[in-house]
Amino acid sequence: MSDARNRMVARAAREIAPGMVVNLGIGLPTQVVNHLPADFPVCLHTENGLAGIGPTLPPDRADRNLIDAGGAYVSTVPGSAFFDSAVSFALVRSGRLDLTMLGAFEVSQAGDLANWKVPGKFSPGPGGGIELAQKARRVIVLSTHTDRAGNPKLKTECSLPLTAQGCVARVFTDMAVIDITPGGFALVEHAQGVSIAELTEATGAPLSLPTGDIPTF
Amino acid sequence: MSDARNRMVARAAREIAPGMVVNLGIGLPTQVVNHLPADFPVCLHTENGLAGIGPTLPPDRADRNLIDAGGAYVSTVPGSAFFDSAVSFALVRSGRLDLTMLGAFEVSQAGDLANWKVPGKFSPGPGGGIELAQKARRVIVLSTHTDRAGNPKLKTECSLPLTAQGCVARVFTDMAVIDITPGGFALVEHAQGVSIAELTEATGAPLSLPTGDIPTF
Amino acid sequence: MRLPDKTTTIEDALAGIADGATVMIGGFGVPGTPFTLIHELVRQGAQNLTVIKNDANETDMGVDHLLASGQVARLITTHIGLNPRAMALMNEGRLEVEFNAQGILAERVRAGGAGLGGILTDIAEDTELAEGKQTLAIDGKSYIVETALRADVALIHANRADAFGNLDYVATARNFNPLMAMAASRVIAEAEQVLPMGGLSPDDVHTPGPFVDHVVELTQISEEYAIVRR
Amino acid sequence: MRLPDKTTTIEDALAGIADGATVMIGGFGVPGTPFTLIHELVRQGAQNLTVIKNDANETDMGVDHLLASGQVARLITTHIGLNPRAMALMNEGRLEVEFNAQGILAERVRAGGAGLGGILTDIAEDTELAEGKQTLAIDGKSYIVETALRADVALIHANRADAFGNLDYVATARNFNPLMAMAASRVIAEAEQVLPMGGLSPDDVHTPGPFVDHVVELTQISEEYAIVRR
Repeated sequence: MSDARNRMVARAAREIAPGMVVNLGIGLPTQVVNHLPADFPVCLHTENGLAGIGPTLPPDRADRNLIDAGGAYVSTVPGSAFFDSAVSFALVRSGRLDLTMLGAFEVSQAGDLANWKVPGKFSPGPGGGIELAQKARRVIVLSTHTDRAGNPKLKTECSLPLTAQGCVARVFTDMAVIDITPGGFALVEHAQGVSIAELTEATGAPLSLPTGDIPTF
Repeated sequence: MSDARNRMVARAAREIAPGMVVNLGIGLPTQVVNHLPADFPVCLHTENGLAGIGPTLPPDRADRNLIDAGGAYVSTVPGSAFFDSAVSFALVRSGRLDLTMLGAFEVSQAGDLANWKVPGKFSPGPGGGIELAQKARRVIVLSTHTDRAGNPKLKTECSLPLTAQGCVARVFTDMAVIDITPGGFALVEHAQGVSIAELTEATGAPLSLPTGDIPTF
Repeated sequence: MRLPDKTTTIEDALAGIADGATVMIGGFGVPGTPFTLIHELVRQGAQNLTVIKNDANETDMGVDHLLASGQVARLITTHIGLNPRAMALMNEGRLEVEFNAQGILAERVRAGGAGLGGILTDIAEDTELAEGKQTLAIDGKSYIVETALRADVALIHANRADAFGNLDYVATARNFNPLMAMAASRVIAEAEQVLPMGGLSPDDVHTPGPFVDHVVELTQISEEYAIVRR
Repeated sequence: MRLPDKTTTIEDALAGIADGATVMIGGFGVPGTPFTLIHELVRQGAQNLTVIKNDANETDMGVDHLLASGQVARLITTHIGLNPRAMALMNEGRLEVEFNAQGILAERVRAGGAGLGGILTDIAEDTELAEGKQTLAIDGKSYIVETALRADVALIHANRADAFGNLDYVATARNFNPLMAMAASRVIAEAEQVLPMGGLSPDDVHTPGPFVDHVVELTQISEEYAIVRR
């Protein structure tokens, strides 16, 4: 992982407050947990039926029946509980999930999220993403700032099919931390070595800047 | 219990086929189980969350946490399972309950059942009776033939608020076994010592008679 | 990572329940009724409550104390036949009683706990319980719309708990408890035994900890929990 | 009273599944997928199936065998991203795929198992998944009507079973299994271990026996059930 991405993930870990129930999506979000202190009081949820995820295990120590929703072999902690898929999403939809961190294809300035379908190209299906995006009390996106072709992922409007409307509160990228506000994208922090001009150029919608010094990560 | 009622209950026990899942309501229906052989293969269900009811226990041997829906202290058998109230009625509504035997205030010739409310006099609430009556694959009523005042409980139409419409297949009383048919009440058997004239007199709707000899119980 | 500790005192667990609150209470008859939490709700005295419970217990037991103290304005239930006070208050117009088919009450509570708006059912379609309810057709068949129920507070009786709020129930004391434990903004569980974190097998937890806000250990099992000798 | 014995051979358990049947299959990825029952369904050869399963497994595993044999006309699912064959068949128009939000698929199956007509939800309300679905307002808020799903057959993978069909599941192999085990006319469970009647604690049964029709003991745990080394 690049240094900027690593700092972004470490910065994102500070979003997790003690006592929260948190669901971390596949990819970058999963890495966030590595930046929490070992005894940090948090309950990690995975939608395939576990509250209280423990460390990821290598194949030779894994349990064939114990995976997270991304298919990684995980473990339990003291106080973990298993449950079925209906209970797992009951927890999400009824407001017991304090925070989710998700990947994104696109995020709009209104906080719309698209992350499940590229029509005609890639349609794996939504999995549990719609409910996580729509019902977690706080939704944070972790993503590269641009796609592989260099096009902005932060846009005035999503062009891809939506996962959920107006759900995203904050975006962490390798270039910046950006809030979704009633006025659109608002810069909170920028990555070391990334200029405001570069950032504005790489963002597909207006980006409002804070007054005064802008912190870096 | 009167001799006729006892014979009725014994006769009703023959409705239970091997392998059935059965719910027996409070009162006379609960007695039916006493007339099955000790090793009869049947699963008794109670709506407060148990499949596989074992014998009733006296207070000095009872478990304070183990009752049936009527509040009697019961026990388990090998293979019993406990579950919550949602699962309990999922079982009933999805067609897994082969048979229920219920009490009645009134039964109409169309098979309508009233057994939960006497307006202005007694309104305990329906409990689980509506779902049992509406969704068990076969609904049998066990009741006295007439009420305490001697009025017929089997009527052309129910006058009391319904539990469920057209649900009753067969009625066992202290005077007769009567089927609900498209043509109304049809006599199947009559109690020893009860004449057809007495039976017709005590029944509040036309009663069709079988051809040939009428069996007694 | 470790899981947070939710054990507290019964006074703190129930503190601040407002007048007019909706309170779900587990139990079917004696088994699963949180008698100790109910006594504390009486002591703290919140008024004008809507209570959601399968039944009204019996004289001098459980919900009957809340009826006697006049704290209950409305009762959403399935059967109150064993509580003469409940039936009398209802007949006198001093207690509003809403009857539900028992499994439909269970599903409405579960729907609230599952973040749904409601369920569609044909149960009670030909009865007075269906009167005034919305209906909707699917493939030509008509269903009644039964709306989800949620509460401000749920009072739960568990057999065992761990400090994170994982719960199990025993025998027929389960009944409505795991459903109500999903369906309230504040879920308070009394447990006959509180175990260290990890004391319950993760496969045998009946209510997962994330649903539970407060865990109170019972210091004694009072007479109300005992065998009823009628 | 004793409880009836439902143990049988795998051949008899699946015999007579008709062409055009709807088949629910438990599992989320490898855990909980009834690989052995799926092989028997391939062997017996019922065609034109509608399969309801969370995912399509991976190449040469589980549902992929049914896709390879051309037995599946329609797949109701949430995510098929790990199965290239499923995505290719869908893109070629040879496999009809209906995507659901994962928890909504769970609720639709559960609703079928609970004898409900459907559920009301706001999930996916702003997405293409909501297109063409009925809506209904409760207290001014709009909900989507998600219809209940039932199947002719459910194929279930359990950890342990007793002869009556009480089942338990282990770890994340639970997932959709207990829901689908309620929602089919014929429920067939493969179990890693079949215990004598009473071998499971009544408090720790995950699927009560009355929902289950046939119990098949696995004589071996094949490679498909093992750790996936990518």
